[in-house]
Amino acid sequence: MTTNAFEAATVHGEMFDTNELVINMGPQHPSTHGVLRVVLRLDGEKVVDAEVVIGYLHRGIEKLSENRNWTQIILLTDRMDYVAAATSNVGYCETVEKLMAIEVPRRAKYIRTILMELQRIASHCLWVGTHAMDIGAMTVFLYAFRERELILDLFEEFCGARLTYNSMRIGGLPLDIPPGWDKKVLAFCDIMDGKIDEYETLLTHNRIWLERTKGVGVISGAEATALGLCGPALRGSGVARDVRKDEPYSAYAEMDFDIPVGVQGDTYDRYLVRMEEFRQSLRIIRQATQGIPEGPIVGKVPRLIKPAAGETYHAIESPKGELGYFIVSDGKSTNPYRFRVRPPSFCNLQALPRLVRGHLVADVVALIGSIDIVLGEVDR
Amino acid sequence: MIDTFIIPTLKILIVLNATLVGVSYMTLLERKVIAWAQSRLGPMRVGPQGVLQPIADAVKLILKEDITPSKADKWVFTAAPVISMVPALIVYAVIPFGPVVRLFGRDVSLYITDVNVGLLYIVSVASVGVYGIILAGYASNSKFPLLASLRASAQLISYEVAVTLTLVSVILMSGSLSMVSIVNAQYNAHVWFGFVQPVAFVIFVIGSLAETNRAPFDLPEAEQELTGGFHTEYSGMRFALFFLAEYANMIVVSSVATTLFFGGWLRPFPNVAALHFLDVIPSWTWFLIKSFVFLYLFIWIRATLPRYRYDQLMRLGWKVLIPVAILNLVVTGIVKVMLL
Amino acid sequence: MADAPEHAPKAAAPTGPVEPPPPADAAVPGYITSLQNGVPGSVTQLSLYLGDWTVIVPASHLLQAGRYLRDNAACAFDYLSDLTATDWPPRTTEGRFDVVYMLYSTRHRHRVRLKVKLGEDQPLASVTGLWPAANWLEREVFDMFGVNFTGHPDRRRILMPEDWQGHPQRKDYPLEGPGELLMENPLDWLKLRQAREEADIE
Amino acid sequence: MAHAIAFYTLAAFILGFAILVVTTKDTVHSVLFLVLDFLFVAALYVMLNAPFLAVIQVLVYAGGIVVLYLFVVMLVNLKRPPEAHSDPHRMTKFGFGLAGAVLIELGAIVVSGYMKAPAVTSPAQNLPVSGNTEQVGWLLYTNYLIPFEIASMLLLVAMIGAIVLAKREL
Repeated sequence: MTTNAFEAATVHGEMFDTNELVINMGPQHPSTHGVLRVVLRLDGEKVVDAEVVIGYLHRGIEKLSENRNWTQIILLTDRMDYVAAATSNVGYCETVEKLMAIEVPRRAKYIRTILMELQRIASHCLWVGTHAMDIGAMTVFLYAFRERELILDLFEEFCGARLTYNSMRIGGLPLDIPPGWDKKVLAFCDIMDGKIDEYETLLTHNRIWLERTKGVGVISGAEATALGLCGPALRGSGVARDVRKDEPYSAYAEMDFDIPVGVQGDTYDRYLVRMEEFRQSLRIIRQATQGIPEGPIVGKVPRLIKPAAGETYHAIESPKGELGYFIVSDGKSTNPYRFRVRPPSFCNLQALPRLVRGHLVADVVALIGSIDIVLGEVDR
Repeated sequence: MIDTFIIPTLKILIVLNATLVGVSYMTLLERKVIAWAQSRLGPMRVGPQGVLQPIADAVKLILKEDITPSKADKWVFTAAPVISMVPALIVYAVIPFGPVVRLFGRDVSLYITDVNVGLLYIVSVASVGVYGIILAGYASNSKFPLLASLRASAQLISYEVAVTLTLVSVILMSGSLSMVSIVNAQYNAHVWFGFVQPVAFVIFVIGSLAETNRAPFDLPEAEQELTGGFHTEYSGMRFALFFLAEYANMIVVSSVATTLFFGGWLRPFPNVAALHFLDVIPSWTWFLIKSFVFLYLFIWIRATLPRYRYDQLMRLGWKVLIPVAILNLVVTGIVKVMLL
Repeated sequence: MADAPEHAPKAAAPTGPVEPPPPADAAVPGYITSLQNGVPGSVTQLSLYLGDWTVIVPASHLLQAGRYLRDNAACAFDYLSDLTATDWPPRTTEGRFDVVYMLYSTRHRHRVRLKVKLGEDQPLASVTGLWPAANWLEREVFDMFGVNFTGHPDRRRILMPEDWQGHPQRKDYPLEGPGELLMENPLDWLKLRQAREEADIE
Repeated sequence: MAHAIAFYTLAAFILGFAILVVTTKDTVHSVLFLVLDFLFVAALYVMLNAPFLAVIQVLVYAGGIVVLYLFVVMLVNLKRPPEAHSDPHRMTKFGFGLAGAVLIELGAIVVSGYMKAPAVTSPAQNLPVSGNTEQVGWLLYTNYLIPFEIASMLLLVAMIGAIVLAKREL
């Protein structure tokens, strides 16, 4: 929210300027994936420069969290990346567990892993649907939502909610999995296998899809790293950076999976990386579901959660990228002294002006889709 | 009196009404077909299987408030939807739905008129339809519609060239510009032109997708990029007119494709006497069936393909379709001269 | 806001984070010793807590230390994963802010945390030249804490509206309401709100 | 009789729109009146039994060329104040003089036309083909072949020139 952008849109935006056209994309726009505003400076249809204006969904979750007790915050983390709420829950709980040195039982770790990977598939479903829709292939959108629905059903059975789950507790889980749930998860994996092929049939070798995504928004690995891109957007540029492998958390150390990386660093590679992540996630879910150990689901947690004074940073791999929590406890009050989220969408969105420069208006929506942002997380 | 005035008036009324009803049911068909492609049901609430949905839509659109933006060019803003609708309708004047038939003891032709420049008439009237889109974009006094109208005019003009060139190859085959003569020429040639002119046919289909702003060439109304394109600022019945014009144009294009490439009202293998029993089905039904196949193809493509980008669209038009169409035309001419 | 002690947290306000020095037997990682040798005076304090190494750097040495950590082959911290700040209003001697840099090396897969202690009006050199990723992160810290980054290419508010008063994540900023303006002059705030509403209607 | 009424009505419309084209303030409106004018001229061609010419008139002028005009007019800066449009070097007297000369020339043509014998027989009547389109084609590729070729050469040159001007970095 800046005067610069505003002035650009009004003062500069003389409607019939033959040199430059300033276009305000959003905050109400069908394909900015929320209340994102992009001020585009166009030469014809070519983007000369872009400015991203955010903050429309700012709810001050960091500030709020500093005034809530440690358990209440779990609920707030749901509201950040609302298409992958369980992942945000886990990230927060693990950070607090690290602060309090709580040992989480293996069973809880396995179930968390399953939930997070289901969540990754759900989030990627939403991504592939909206990304394809932005490029005009609307059928994929409905196919992907069909499968996302199955995951939401699984979540509903597990915790009763479909979007904002509040499904973790510090030290473990609130509930054990319902009987037979693991069978359903495995059945879902079998269904999903075929459905991924279905999306790929519609897109991967489609000539129009190739033309629209290949060579669009190319970014080298070094530049992507410097710009702070994370998750599939970074891996699409060939940097094999995945928190699940590099700094294993939950049960990922015991899982066998691969990290797909791209070569060119264009939209198509980012697409391929995510498509492969679908399959890797299924692989992890299968391993974890078949190997859920018996045991308790909550570790030894004191009745009053009040970590000793100290600070820590803990990151996990959310579907969007590195989701980090930096939490400072003063050891005196029952709420965190400082609660900071490192939102992957925020850091990815930062690269948008760099990616769109020199491309056409139509590529802007393709690129917004390809970095996969959730505005709830960008603005917090 | 009856022959010169009443019968033509009746024909015009029938065709107009049938077109408008057809257009509104086209929207339902599209929603249903796409819904089936996407494993959902589509409209189901109004009437059994949602068959009354178009009527409900029409009522809704008529009752909706017509908003004119305060900074719009009011006259042009109002005229634009009409300008795009009228050419879409008057094209039907020369489309032959069937041959001359005996009806109530009178020879009645199943077309409104047969002018000897019929095909050119269609092309030229269609070219006027561009104004609706350009003016809508201009008059809205808004940036997204303006960008969309620029895209639209560039797209329509470019693809018109390719489409017209394919029409010329058909004209070479038939030796006439009259729509009725083209169908008769296919009867005399014992083959539908679609089979002798496959290249022209493919270019025609691609070009007509682009000319009717249909996916994958629906750039002027690309919702994801231009928030709805040239009709962003339109609401109510004016918006509906644009919508109807698009579907009316689709029907026109399908009818033209049927007439030029698939024998119009002719039944399959019109010269094979053994298939004479097919004549039980009236000629206009054959025409409608064939047109329906094209319409279905249009919808199918929309459900399947992503959208082209503006520069790719232009490249396809100018660097692929037009050269191929010219080549096809030259080859057709040479073959025609050699054979005669 | 600093001069509004009546709104400062009541319960004995903490004066800073616990930065336990590493135990004597802990092996200091190579990149830290390398930094200590490469940029003398850049490490004022070391801390190890829960396995995270924190290096406290004086504000004057931040850019040098950052460049060394990024470019030195043994360190190769090419990825700035996070940049944030913490506010400790009662801490007057070392400055109220901790500006924290989470660094990561995609090559060596190790992490380090840099921390700069900063007074309220003290400027801090921007690290956007080293890690472009810092651009928005520094803007957010500026927006939320009012840390003055010098040499930032585009120093504006990012999440809050441009005309917002105050810096919401400071500890003395009230949790609810429109901020210090309401606290001090409620009538002024009402007038301002009315003016804004009228501007919106127009 | 009906023919005459139709002719004069069309002529009135054509003249009316032509006046509107030059008097309207808004350039886009003026281009629109030009389109209407072309459409009525096309109607006139239909009356003169030249449907091919009518259709081509609509296709080429109304549907093609004026769209490009509209393009240009929409894109140039129209929101300038009226002072910006007035040209200090405008040669009003010269303009009126030129217009007068053209008017006299037209008048002379009309008058000399009346003086001469009734119009020469239309060449179409001696052509080996029937049908409007065929006749136009026949004439174009026989009697008027050289002007036709020259015209197409001219257009080609113009097109190349336009491309060169537009794409300097080609």
